Amino acid sequence: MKSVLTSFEEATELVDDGALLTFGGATFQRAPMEFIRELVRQGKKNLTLIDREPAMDFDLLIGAGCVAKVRTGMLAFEVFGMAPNFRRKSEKGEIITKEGACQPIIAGFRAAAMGLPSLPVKGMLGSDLLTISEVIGSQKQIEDPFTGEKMIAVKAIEPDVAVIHAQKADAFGNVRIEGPLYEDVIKAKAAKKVVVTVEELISAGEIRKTPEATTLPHFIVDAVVEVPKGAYPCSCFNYYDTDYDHIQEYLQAAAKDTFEQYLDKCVYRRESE
Amino acid sequence: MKSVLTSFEEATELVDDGALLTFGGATFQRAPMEFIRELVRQGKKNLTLIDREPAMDFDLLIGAGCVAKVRTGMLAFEVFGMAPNFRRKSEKGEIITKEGACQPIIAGFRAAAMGLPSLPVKGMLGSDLLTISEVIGSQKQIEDPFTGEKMIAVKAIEPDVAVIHAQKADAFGNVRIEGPLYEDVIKAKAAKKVVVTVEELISAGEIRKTPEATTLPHFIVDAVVEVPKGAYPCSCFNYYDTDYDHIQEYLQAAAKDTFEQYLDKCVYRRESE
Amino acid sequence: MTDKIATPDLMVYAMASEIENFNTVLHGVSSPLPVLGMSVARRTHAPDMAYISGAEGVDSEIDRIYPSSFDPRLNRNAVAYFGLHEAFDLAQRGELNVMFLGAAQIDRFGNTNLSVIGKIDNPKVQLPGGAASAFLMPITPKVVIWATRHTFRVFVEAVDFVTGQGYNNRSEGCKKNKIVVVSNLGVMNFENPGRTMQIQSVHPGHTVDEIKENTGFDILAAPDVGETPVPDQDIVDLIDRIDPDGIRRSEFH
Amino acid sequence: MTDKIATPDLMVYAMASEIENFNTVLHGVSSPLPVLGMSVARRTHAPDMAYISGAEGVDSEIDRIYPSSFDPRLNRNAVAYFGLHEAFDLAQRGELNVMFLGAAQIDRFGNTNLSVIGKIDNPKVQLPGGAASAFLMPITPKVVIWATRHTFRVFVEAVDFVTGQGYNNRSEGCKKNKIVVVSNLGVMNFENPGRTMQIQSVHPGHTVDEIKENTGFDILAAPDVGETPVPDQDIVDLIDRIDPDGIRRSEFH
Repeated sequence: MKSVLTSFEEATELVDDGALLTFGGATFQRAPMEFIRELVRQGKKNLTLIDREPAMDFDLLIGAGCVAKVRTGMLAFEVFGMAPNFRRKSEKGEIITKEGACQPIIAGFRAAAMGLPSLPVKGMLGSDLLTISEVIGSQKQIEDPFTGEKMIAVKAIEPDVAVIHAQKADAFGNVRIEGPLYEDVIKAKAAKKVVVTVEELISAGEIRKTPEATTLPHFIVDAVVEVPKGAYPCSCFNYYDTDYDHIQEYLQAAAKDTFEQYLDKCVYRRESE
Repeated sequence: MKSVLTSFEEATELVDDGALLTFGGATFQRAPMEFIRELVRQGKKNLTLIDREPAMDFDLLIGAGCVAKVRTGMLAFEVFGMAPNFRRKSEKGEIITKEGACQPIIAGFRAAAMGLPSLPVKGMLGSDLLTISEVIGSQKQIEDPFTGEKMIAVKAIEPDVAVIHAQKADAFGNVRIEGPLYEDVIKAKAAKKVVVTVEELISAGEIRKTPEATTLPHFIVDAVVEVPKGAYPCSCFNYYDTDYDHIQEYLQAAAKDTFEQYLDKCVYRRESE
Repeated sequence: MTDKIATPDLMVYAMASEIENFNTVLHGVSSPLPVLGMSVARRTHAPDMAYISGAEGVDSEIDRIYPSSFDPRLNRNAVAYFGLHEAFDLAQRGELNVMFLGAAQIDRFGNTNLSVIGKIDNPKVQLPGGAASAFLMPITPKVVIWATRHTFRVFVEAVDFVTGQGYNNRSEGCKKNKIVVVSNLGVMNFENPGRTMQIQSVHPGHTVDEIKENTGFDILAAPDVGETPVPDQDIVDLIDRIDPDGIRRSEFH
Repeated sequence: MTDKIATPDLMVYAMASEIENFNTVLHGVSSPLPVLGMSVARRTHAPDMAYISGAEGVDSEIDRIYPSSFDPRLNRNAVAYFGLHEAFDLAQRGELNVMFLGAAQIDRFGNTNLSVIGKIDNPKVQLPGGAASAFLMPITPKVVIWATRHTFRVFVEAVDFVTGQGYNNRSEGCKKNKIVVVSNLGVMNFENPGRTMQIQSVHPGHTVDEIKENTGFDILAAPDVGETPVPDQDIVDLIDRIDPDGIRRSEFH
């Protein structure tokens, strides 16, 4: 094992303009928000974002102008409603929206994690989402070679970088995600590079006490960055809950056309005049 | 949740003559040996056994005349050498041996666990094992629908019953496997019925304290039987180590043509005259 | 009729009633009504159901809901974690019995739209997306669609985009499945030879005619159309206890 | 030449030498020599290798080996568990660098047989089976075959059954890979245009001629054929400490 402990700046250098990214967590839970704010601060451009059910993580990057394309199963703010920047830019044609469905997106990650060019799934037949996916080239109808059953082959999704916020890791990249895992382990295995931001660094000795608690072994992790409160305002199980008030503040800013002020205050941390 | 706590006798009734079975564990680790001895005592017949790398579990059932067909990646006694009953009966043509390779067997279980009729794998090309698998109908060369890459589709393997020995479970079938999992979770999801023998019953309240430690949730488990020392002479991590002396005793009995006496002593527990 | 029961509570109860004991049931994102419905079912007529949360907990004690249906606090005292990809595998095996899904538009055949108002490549309104709809609708034995605004803009002659498959010509799968629609006005099913939407029951205080007027296609009434069953006060109290902040009412604004 | 080093120890050291630092390496079943080789490599020239055990532990402290290579005591102080199906996924991604495999027969092209002596449907000797060979040989950048009995019965003109693929016409995959054979007499590779087995080094006390006499086909000697490097005493001591019962010698009886 060798140390992959990295500074915030070095870790964000793994993300090139135009990269295909996915993030850990789901909606308002354990998204790597501070890393995302750093991507905004660094002015990353033309990113393609892909995930099953993201929320503020995607919308913030979209709102800050970092994103060219989005592919999700659903992108909204749960009971608070639509994702404001996603909706606005998508309707204006300022971003390209390729809607998927949760299972094909998960299956695409799984295919890449398994080292397969594609993976079959059921369902999808009769949905216009299948039609547009066939046009895009991400899904194809096939017949199972044994049963002849109609299946949908989903093309592997191999993100350039998967960014995951976790509770704990050692300096070598042995990572402990606590509570719900979502598809984080699958995403990490699928991606070319894996950046993990953590609430807390622990020693390898501590990791060795409960190997069954390690969710990502070091050899699939490229960078570990210590970022306490790194998921805020999303939750980080065992550390803090979602700050739903902050999320509503975000939505109000977007609704009132004061999103730039939100960015200044909460992302760039510029003094307001 | 409803109780699936079962007597040993009821649990073995889930195994019909002629059934397709797989077992938890690998070689001498956490095989469900006491359940297997009960299958012998009940005189089960014409079983088909499938697993990646079994050892004494398969050889005992074969030696006791319970088995018609075997499909494995490898069946041997690790450094102790060949599996004596498997070798003898296979060479005499008394059992049908369909050799697989580890990955296609795992992939077959995974396909069934995922609800897919088949799953692609890499490798295999150029091996005579692929040729015979194509004759048997368990593997087929395909081309990936996106890349055209040559792949091997492996037909799903859905055992009638998966029998797994675990450390702990509650009466509802929430199961904790400690230490290496092998493919036990995959096998349980793949099988039509799942029988779990456990060292120790614990309460659902205890299970609820660490849900992350539950490896099989109740809704995929059909029967739980309390069987302390249920893996003996194989190991059960955190409970007991492999009794390598006993395994050598077994091999000596098979070598000296005193296997019937071994069965009397260690399986039927008949008094020797 | 008992005291007037609020519409969200009626809907929760109607959704709970679609679950049978021993069913394996999943809810997804943004699903306060399904979470409440599943919780009510498990504490009343379906104590042995397998409850799989979108937050990944199995058979958790849902003592409170949150604005996110993935909030890990929903996993309190779970017996296990079960990831969405595992639940989807279960669905592919035919072992997920009931799923709850939303709809921004729904047509007479049960096709739902959660993708776009207008054209997919030139959206008038970019909707959030269908999540698991396109995957689960053809393969899940029972799909319960909830719709909090029963108007002719939601219950439309033809959806702008088929996100989730109803009994359409291209989806063989759905033809075997049961689809139930629970709206703020009534409960609809498709239990007739043509597999078109019909009114199964009308919520207290509403009428068949009111539903027809607010539906953008010619909706039938089932021959045995009746009134939607009303929850007892202890169930209403239970719903209130689990959702003291009234999160369930957020979709009704 | 130093003091005489026992053959199993020489083989362990030769196998360890095939691992480079930062390699991700897996061993399988019935593998005392690979376990020892990986342990030696990790404690000497490859401290940063990723060690994946067939017993599922990652980077465990191997303080002792057991008759089973899956013994969970091999996972002592592991940093993680990593299942075989996960390791196989890694192999499919091309990220498993080195694998150790056995052979009951091997031919000049590196094809191995672990399946049967005689015919597959009428075995003279039913062998245990190839385990991961057929899967891993075409897709793993470096495959190390160990063979404890270098005789013309093992190093054969043609294997009775191709379990693991060498540089055969039907396996494109292998053509890119490196195959190394470590026997009780020497180390062989295929680093020549015809991709046929050649002697890379001879263990101390043995000769090229001895290897040729004990090989069932016309084996070449590499132009730079030399003597197999001998481990230092501290490495021999390390091997002894990890295997005090001499389990590594079991394959040599």
